[in-house]
Amino acid sequence: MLHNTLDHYHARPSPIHDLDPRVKVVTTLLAIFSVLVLPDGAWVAYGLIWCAMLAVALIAQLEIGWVLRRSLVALPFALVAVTLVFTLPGRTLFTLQLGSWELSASEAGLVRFLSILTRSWLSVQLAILLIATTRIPDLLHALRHLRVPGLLVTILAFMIRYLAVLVDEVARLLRARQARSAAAPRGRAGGSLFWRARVAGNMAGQLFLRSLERSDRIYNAMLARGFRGQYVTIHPHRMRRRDWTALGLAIVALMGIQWLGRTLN
Amino acid sequence: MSAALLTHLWKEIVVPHMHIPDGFLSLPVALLFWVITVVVVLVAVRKTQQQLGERQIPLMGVMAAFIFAAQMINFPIAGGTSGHLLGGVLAAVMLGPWAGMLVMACVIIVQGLLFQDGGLWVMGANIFNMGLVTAALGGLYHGLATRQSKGVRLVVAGMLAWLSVVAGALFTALQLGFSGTSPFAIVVPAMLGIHALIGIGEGLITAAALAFVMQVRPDLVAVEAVRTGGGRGWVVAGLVIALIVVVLSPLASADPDGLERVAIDMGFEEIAATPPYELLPDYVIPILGETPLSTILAGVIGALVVALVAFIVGRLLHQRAAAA
Amino acid sequence: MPIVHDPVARCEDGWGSPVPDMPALEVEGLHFAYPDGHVALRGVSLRIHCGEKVALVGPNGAGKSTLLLHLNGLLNGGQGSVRVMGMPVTTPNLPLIRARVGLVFQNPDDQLFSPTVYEDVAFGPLHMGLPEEEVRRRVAQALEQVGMAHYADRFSYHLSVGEKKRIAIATVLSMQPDILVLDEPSAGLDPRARRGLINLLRALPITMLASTHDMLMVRELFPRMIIMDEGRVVADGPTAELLEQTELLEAHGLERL
Amino acid sequence: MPIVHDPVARCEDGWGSPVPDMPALEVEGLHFAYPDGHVALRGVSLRIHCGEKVALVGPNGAGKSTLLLHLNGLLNGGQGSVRVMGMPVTTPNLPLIRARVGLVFQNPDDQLFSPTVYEDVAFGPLHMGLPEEEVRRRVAQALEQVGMAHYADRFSYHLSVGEKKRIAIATVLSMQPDILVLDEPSAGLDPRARRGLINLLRALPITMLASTHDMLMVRELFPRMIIMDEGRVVADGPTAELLEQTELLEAHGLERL
Ligand SMILES: Nc1ncnc2c1ncn2[C@@H]1O[C@H](COP(=O)(O)OP(=O)(O)OP(=O)(O)O)[C@@H](O)[C@H]1O
Ligand SMILES: Nc1ncnc2c1ncn2[C@@H]1O[C@H](COP(=O)(O)OP(=O)(O)OP(=O)(O)O)[C@@H](O)[C@H]1O
Ligand SMILES: [Mg+2]
Ligand SMILES: [Mg+2]
Repeated sequence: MLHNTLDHYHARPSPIHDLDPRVKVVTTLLAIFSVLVLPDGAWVAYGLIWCAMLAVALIAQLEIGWVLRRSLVALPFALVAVTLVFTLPGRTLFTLQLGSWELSASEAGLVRFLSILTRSWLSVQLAILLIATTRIPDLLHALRHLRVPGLLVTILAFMIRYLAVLVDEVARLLRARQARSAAAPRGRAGGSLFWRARVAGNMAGQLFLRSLERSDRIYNAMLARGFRGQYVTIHPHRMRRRDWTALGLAIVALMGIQWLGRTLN
Repeated sequence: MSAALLTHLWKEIVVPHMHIPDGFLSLPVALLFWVITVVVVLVAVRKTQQQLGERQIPLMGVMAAFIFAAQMINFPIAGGTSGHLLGGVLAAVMLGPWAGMLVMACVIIVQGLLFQDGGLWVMGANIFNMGLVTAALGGLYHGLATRQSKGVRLVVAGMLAWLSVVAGALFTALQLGFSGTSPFAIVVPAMLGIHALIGIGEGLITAAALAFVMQVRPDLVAVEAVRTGGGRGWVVAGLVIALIVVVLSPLASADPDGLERVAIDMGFEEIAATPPYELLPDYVIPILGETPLSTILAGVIGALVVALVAFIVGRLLHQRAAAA
Repeated sequence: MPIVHDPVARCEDGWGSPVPDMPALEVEGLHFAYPDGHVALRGVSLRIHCGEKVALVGPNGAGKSTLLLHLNGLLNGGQGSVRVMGMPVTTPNLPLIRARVGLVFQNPDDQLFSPTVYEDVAFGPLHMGLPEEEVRRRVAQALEQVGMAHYADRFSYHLSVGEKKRIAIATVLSMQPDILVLDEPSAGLDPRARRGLINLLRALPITMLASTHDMLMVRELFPRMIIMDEGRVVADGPTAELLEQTELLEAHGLERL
Repeated sequence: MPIVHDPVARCEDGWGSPVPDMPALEVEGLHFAYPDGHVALRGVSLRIHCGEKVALVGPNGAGKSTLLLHLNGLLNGGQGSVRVMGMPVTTPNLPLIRARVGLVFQNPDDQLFSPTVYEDVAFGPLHMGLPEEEVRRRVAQALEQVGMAHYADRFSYHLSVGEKKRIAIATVLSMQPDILVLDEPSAGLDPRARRGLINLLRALPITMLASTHDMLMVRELFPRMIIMDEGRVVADGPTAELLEQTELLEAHGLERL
């Protein structure tokens, strides 16, 4: 059930998919960083980064429409920053009459608000690009190679594996509750707030116990296959010349955009 | 706006959001919290390994998946809103604070990395707000409540869960304020107000889940079964967070300019490249309406936290006296 | 075990007036695709009369569970229509429909989410807003029907699969449904528990539709059988006759045994 | 599907010297109580020879799974002894024992814990400390044996139950065990997948002990059958003979079918 959410990745024969995952992780982090350090109102640089991102997405044969749709996930958070438009001092653009209050929008506020929004939107798209061109197991390998503590990466791998199982389990529990959420022809259905909360808590408790027992069974399965405390895996990734080239190119491009964007602003 | 649209906005936009995306925090704030978080998470990895040994891998992995899945469990409250679980206190109560922190960190990493729910450079802050703060408050439970009667334990767990949501929201708001993304005077009371409501769901579900486990597997949550030494350190950490909430939330509503001044004094304002705010004459708080309401709410929050802290300190003194 | 339910299956419309010879379930031209685009139902039509006991068989992935979930509106949104006791399954009708159709899931662990057996069986009646008296009466009666009256205070968590299965059926019987819909009722039971289940289902005088892989149970319990494959009904008729058609069975991944 | 495993089950002691007619598994007077005090085994003794395929049947809660967990030392601490290929199951021997006894759990989701099929099948050989070359060879061979060679790069969570079951068996075959121990291998499979599994198990020339409720599979696949109930072995003999003793079967919650 979760599977389609979990898999943004679709195998495609593109040079981007083929890159070493470490290169993709590092490039993504650098690209987001370079977006974040751009000053407010650096529209040209924002535009350049967006074009570069589109180019990569095209090379990777991603559906641009899908990337754009997904990139809206963080948009609701904009609500937090929208107040800037009315609180920063600056040239007044327009005023809103809300009952007895007068809200005046300032130019500086608007620029800052839009800049925050744009930077956030670009960052989300870059993160999507990473996840859409890298398989989750490769991503985990990359983290391991990039010196994230191995224990943490292994725990993450277990978590991702069992996400699919447990989310399906929750979905079935919720469905069972829904199936019995009936009403009599007359009478008020639903029960009290506390009762409903208790049922939800029972479901969480139920799930907790089952997860705990499952972790026991998994541990047994690991022992049965010779696990003795040290987690061993095959590390399949090796940096090739083209991976280094891609990384170099990306860094040069990002620095170029920074310079160009700042001088043109 | 139609009622349906309002309900939708409330459900989809306001309720779920404590996951900060990239771009909303200034780099110094984001990096500062990355540093704090990395240190704490590394300690947590080490501590849980000491306590659990080789069982750590499957247990922490499956428990993190459990919290992620449990966040989907909802129950209707009223008017189309639902109660949800964040899970930090639940994890800390069931598994101990260090394991709770590790589990929550994994949940937030996966949400950010795979689902873009929360950004990458701000992930440190997100883990701090939703994982470390909440699990540390859960640690208070181990320090104090385990020796009480069942009812008291449930009430304490529920209140801590509620407080953890409020505290997480407060830290989120403060980070946003220091980053110059939103004026303190608006973001702090708004976040606190909304999450004081959301936290009710958290409190109820946490207490009910704990009650379920106490009833069905009392061996798991018995005092001696608690896997961590929930020592005095956790009590201190939890109390500090509770005190921060109690001091800052009324302050934020009653004297919002105070925080503004702190930000300026600390030099954050230049880093964030924002000029000092000119506050709205009678500033409006989204959702909550005008200031008096948010002040009242902050007062209520303060009072509740004070009550909890007083209760806990009282118990602590009582135990000291009994032990002596 | 004594059966306290009304001796004949009720045949009345959704509002309580008796209608002779009304179909209990009517599905017409039902199409359904999951959000990921996977088409699970491609035009399913069937009609089941009051008091009939019908088996739904077919290979893994045939769409059986998907169909069952439509019967009380847990899935919807495709083309086609579903009517339960004459009522169309539409959003405003859902709470009433769910009181009419009792759905028992394959895995009893999915169905039992309360700490005690009593609370689980009481969930449906409580949610329907029935008075406490009536709830108690119904819980006692449902537990009696499945032969587990003395289990009320046990924790469902500790029960065996067979016991859990019975309780799962009780959680639905306490809502006094007109139609019992079961998804793979005999899966995971040991022979003794399976025998108990078959006897229980035989004794319940309710309209019944059960998806299953257990062909022996089909032969024993269900006079009528519907075969599904790839989202379609490929055969529908008396069990004894269909089980003779070896080719038909084989073509759809079934075995006569 | 081609079978690449050695054509005859090996009969050598734990250190590799061939011993004719040595029992592969010897359990003697095994008692076991779970930490909560529940006594699950009350003196189990049995002996299984190299190359034998034996079914372990009995009602829910008989202690079958508990016994199987003793066979590679996942549970221990009660009275009695267990010997595998002549080696006693004791802590210092555990790594060797676990390479000898391949345990397949009932629920493949508990067994497949790695992100990809490849990593899962490689887990055992890697933890045995084999060189990478050999690991790759064994993974390829094990996947070949269960007919899933092209699944190596798939994510485990995408697979159907039947596919997961096969992969779970492959994770154990890659360790090239002498004895395959299976807990309810056919549970939850549809008739077609079940048939595939039976053919696979029939073709594997390894000593095999399988706990199951599927009496038809027992009849088809296992010449010898052991009946457990309440923590004891209550019958042990040729399947065909035991299946004739209706009273015996009935007394222990079984059915001939
Ligand atoms: N949530 C879902 N999202 C996408 N596809 C799904 C989902 N649930 C089921 N499917 C697919 O729909 C098809 C029908 O599934 P369904 O569960 O109805 O089959 P079934 O006949 O009940 O099989 P089984 O005998 O294994 O229970 C299958 O191909 C399945 O993979
Ligand atoms: N972890 C445990 N703690 C306490 N008791 C247990 C535990 N696991 C099993 N038992 C009990 O031990 C007995 C034997 O259980 P076991 O799982 O071995 O039965 P089984 O023969 O495999 O049954 P099934 O056919 O249902 O799988 C049962 O009564 C069971 O309730
Ligand atoms: Mg199904
Ligand atoms: Mg078992």
